[in-house]
Amino acid sequence: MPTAIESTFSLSVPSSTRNLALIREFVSQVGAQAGFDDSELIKLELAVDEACTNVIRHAYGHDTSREVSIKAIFDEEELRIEVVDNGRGFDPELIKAEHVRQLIAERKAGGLGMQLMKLLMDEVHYEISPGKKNELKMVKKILKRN
Amino acid sequence: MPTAIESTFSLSVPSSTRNLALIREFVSQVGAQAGFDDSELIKLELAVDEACTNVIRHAYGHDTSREVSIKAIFDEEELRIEVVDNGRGFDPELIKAEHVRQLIAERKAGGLGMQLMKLLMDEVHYEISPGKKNELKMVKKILKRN
Amino acid sequence: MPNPFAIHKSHQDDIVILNIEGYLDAHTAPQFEETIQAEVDQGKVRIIVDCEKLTYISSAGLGVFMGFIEEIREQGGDIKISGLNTKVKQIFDILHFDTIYDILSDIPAAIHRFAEVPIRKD
Amino acid sequence: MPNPFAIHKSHQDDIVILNIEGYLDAHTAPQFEETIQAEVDQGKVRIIVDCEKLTYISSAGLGVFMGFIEEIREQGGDIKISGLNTKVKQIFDILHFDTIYDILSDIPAAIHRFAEVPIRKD
Ligand SMILES: Nc1ncnc2c1ncn2[C@@H]1O[C@H](COP(=O)(O)OP(=O)(O)O)[C@@H](O)[C@H]1O
Ligand SMILES: Nc1ncnc2c1ncn2[C@@H]1O[C@H](COP(=O)(O)OP(=O)(O)O)[C@@H](O)[C@H]1O
Repeated sequence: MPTAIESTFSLSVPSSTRNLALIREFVSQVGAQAGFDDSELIKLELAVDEACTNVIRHAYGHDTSREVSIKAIFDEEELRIEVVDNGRGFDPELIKAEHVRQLIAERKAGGLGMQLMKLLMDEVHYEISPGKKNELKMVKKILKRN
Repeated sequence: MPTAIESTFSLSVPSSTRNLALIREFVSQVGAQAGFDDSELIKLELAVDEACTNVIRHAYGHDTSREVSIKAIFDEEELRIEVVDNGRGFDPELIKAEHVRQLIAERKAGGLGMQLMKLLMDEVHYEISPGKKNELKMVKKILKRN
Repeated sequence: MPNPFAIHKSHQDDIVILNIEGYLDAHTAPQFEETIQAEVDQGKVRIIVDCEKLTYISSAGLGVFMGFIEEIREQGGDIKISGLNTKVKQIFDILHFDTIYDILSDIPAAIHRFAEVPIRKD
Repeated sequence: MPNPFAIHKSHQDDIVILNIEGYLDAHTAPQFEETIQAEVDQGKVRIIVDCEKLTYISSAGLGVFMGFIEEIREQGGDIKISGLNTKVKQIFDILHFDTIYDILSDIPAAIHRFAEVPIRKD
């Protein structure tokens, strides 16, 4: 007997930054159905944008013939987002978060994506099998307002 | 040697009319990338909305545990849309288009969906295998402006 | 999510003006249908549907116009449609709704049409 | 598709004002980067980025602010940020950008800040 009804949404698009707007719209509409308010929705959009931007840039190196897939599943308690690629993979343990001030001193214009995901979501978890299936799972709890 | 590069997008959502807005946004953004202008985009949105509304209402009888899938593929010449369900199916040959005036006289508030799809798209084609896979393929040519 | 569809009601003498806003599809059409039903139930059958803020309509929305028009005209009323933007008007035009419904540029024109042609016969 | 991102440029004395509009993500950030680069190349290093019409920013957009700030400050200039709406300001706040950049409510306040604090040191 299922106790919670899950709603599942999925989107696949060519690996190009021009599709980030569609990805954010997808996340925003699913997030709104899940019960998040406007200020939470922009955070969800941002976390998923960062995840997909990394796939487009790093996993696939801007090869637009590849595909980015996003799955979003929610029930009453939480929204889970899964971003899947079959690109080159990496070891997330090796990426150390540097403070913005330090990045600026090193004249870096990047290095915030994974930090943001962790700040914005309640759980962020990678499962990497380079060239096969690299999966990023993120969870955001739905806070009941009453 | 491929002569034309295809871009493929797919979206799956629970079978509920509340997801029609997301479906239209998906079609609109893909259609814009394919090169359609605003007045063509609303027609594309409408054709796909009608197709998905029929799946939600007729194929699945508003059972929101089912899934509606839309695939959109474009190259330089055309945009193809495929709407897939595994619901009860029907024989599209048996559906005869009635004029709005006649529908009104019969006090019907429906019967325009399939007519609209045919008016809005260049090709509309059903492949029905009830309970297994019912597929609606629609094509819209991309007119070159120069 | 901002409310995707809203209806604002006002009056001009015995004419009911319904300003509809947002999109009218299979999800939002039932709300529109209930609103018109409530008016008809009260015998209010002179109705202007102002679509200035309507961004989209599908056959489910058009169906609401179709389902009531015979009954309303039999009762001596009519539905006049006003304010359609170019994009949405295209959809009405594809199905030749203008041969069945009075479609006017704005609310004053629709009120004026009610004075001239209380019930469209065709 | 309406242009998702646009930049309008104006001047106030030796200050360049860039009004950015739409969303600033990995797709549109390169356009913003080129615009700032062009100003810096001409020695214009007193820059206000007005974000009143900015609807969204990701780390790719924030990166443009980060990549130029050291060089601009070394040359005696600064980037002041104005007009952030509440939603977008949240994103700057999460990363504590306000500890590094002067963030003002509107363009006049940003101009005023340039007079008071030509270069923010922290
Ligand atoms: N999906 C991915 N595939 C491969 N490498 C990745 C992926 N995501 C992140 N990385 C690696 O982790 C680094 C840090 O990522 P991030 O914190 O998002 O900052 P940025 O993308 O700006 O460098 C990237 O530079 C890249 O080397
Ligand atoms: N995907 C579908 N699955 C099952 N039956 C369908 C499907 N699409 C259309 N039909 C049948 O065709 C009829 C006509 O559809 P349509 O022209 O869209 O008008 P309406 O949906 O308003 O009845 C429907 O009433 C239904 O019986």
